[in-house]
Amino acid sequence: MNGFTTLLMRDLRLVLRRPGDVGVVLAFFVVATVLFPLGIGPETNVLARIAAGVLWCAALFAALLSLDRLFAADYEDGTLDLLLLAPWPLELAALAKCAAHWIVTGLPLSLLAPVLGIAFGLDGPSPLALGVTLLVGTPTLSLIGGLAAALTLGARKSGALLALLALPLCVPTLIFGAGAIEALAAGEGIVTHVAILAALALVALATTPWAIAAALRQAGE
Amino acid sequence: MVDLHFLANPARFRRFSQRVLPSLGFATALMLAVGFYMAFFVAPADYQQGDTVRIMFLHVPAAWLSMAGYALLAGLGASLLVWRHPLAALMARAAAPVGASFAAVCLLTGSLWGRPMWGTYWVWDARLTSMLLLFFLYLGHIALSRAYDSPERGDRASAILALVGVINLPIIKFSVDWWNTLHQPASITRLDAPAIHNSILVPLLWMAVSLLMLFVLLVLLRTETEIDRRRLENAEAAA
Amino acid sequence: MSNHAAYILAAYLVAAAILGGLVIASLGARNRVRRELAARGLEKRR
Amino acid sequence: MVPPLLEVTGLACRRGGRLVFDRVSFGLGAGELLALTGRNGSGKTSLLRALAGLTPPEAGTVSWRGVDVAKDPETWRGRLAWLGHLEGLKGDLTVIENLLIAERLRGGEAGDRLDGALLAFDLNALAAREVRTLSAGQRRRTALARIALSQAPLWLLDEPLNALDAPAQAAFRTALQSHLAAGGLAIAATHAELGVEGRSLELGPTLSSTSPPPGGEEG
Repeated sequence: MNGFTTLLMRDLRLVLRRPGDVGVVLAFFVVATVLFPLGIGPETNVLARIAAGVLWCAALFAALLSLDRLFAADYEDGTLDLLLLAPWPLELAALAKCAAHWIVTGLPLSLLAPVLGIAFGLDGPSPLALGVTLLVGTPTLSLIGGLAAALTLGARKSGALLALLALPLCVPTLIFGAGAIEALAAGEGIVTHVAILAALALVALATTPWAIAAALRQAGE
Repeated sequence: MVDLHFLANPARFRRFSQRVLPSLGFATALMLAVGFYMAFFVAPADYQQGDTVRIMFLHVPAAWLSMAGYALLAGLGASLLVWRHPLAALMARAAAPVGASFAAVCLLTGSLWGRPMWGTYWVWDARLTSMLLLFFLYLGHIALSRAYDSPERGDRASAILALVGVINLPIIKFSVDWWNTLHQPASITRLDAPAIHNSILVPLLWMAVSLLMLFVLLVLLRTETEIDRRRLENAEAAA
Repeated sequence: MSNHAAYILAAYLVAAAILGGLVIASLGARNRVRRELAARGLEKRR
Repeated sequence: MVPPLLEVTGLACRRGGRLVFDRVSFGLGAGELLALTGRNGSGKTSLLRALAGLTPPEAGTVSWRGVDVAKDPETWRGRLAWLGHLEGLKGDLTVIENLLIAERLRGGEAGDRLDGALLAFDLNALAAREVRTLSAGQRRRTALARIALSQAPLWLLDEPLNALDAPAQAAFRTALQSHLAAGGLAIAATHAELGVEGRSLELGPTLSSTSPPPGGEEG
């Protein structure tokens, strides 16, 4: 078993030891989403109009909420030093950490969102399309959020700072993710949007691991 | 081409900036005074925008400078991370609030232009929205560079952020444009550099140069302060 | 300058306040740091 | 004369504008132990971190068999076993899981050596316990078992005796001696006597004002 898989499996095993942490994130996602009908009113046509945007924003916040601890736990117990000193590229370690984060947040959020979409009055292929856009888009959030988490490692007030750093960088993903559902409602396909989301994910995949590794190295100095 | 490489040394930079700052300050003030005169009394009213075109003389150069400022941050970030230039970190720390201020000027003047032209202070215009996101990127840079007990860590973290940010800026711009064309009826007057006529272009470029001088002045002044502040911190650490 | 003069003036005043304020704050910070350096005998007066 | 396996020349390290140590040079051959001593803040931990490549040094080089380790940091990291003042253990994982995962992260496979390492540090009874339920000394023993398991030629240890009781200290000495006897090297920052034959290097206060900090006056 190589270092990447070891680290990925270790992080997943750590989550399994405390499943409540993931539960809290998913519960936040549901509760935050449910607040919108209460605040805006229950008219189905209004809710269906805003559903994609609301669910995407809530997914973004839920992902960021859980990113705070992504590297902080390793930083505090000294296992980050072991990753820094592992005889394989730190970029792969960064990728493994973000992949683990996506599996325990992005993936369940993508599965949960269509159900909430139905509650918001989305019908036809829209709930499924919403799930697909989240599935393609959330890896980008995990990578960008992972970078923000690495940059704020050991900083004062890291939680709020993390959100300030990550949110502007997540805007393109948000625009095309939520835009896909509107395009669908307007009678266009979602293929273009999903393709652009995938391209954004590839750009993040090609750039963030290096930036995360650089940030972790300087945090270890 | 003047070789500016000698400025990479903080102490030499400090002597250089102390020498040029007074004359640069005087020249900037003069340029701005002439620029204001041109903007108010020389430039004619635009046939479409009326007198509000005079706001463009501030708004457009501020937009240019805030974008150039972020590119500067990225360049300084690269020179810190790759060549470990000690001055780059200090100059980035000095330049970020300047760039953010120009972005704020751009946003506020844009909003004051929008009230008479669009009938509202804020429209989710593609350019304004991109500028708002650029402003947030600046805020993140400033907050990150000051978030650590050790200033060196803040320097390097914000350098990485600036590099990632500069890669993402075109992507953000592209996606905001896309989003804007989907959501906005295209019939409104664009918040844009006006139809270029010399009577408008000359004051616009004049103001751009004046504000560029102000930008340089502020960065030099603040870099000098950062050099002194770092010396002070080092003296305390050594004591 | 007849129409919308208030908005134009406001735009210039806002810009002057932000940029002027930044200049004043920067000068103040420089002088403060210089004074502290001088108090520690680190500033060489020319 | 054969050059020493590990050679450190003119190493200097700066933290927060202050030189923590300067012009540190030594060589270390197979089977040798170097104890780093000195007051708090004299730079023992910083020296270990600079040797490991965690902190880029201000000046100087570290070479292994005559080759600068900065040229191939991954291979160099593979030669190291690291014990910081943080143990590097996951509280939610058991002792065994921690040891197995740490070894795999180093690119190795513990295999049969696991039993030996557990036995050496008397961890058999604790093997299935989650690390967060252990005492400070028990955690330190787990971390030392991780080092003993690693088969790395160079051990870098920061205060290895911390929180260890007398039997555990004895176990550490035995492990260290057999590592050295097998031709391994070890560098340990320590306040206490290690109780193993070796050389020592005392780090003292440096003249922090002799060279200019970044942002300094000299050109």
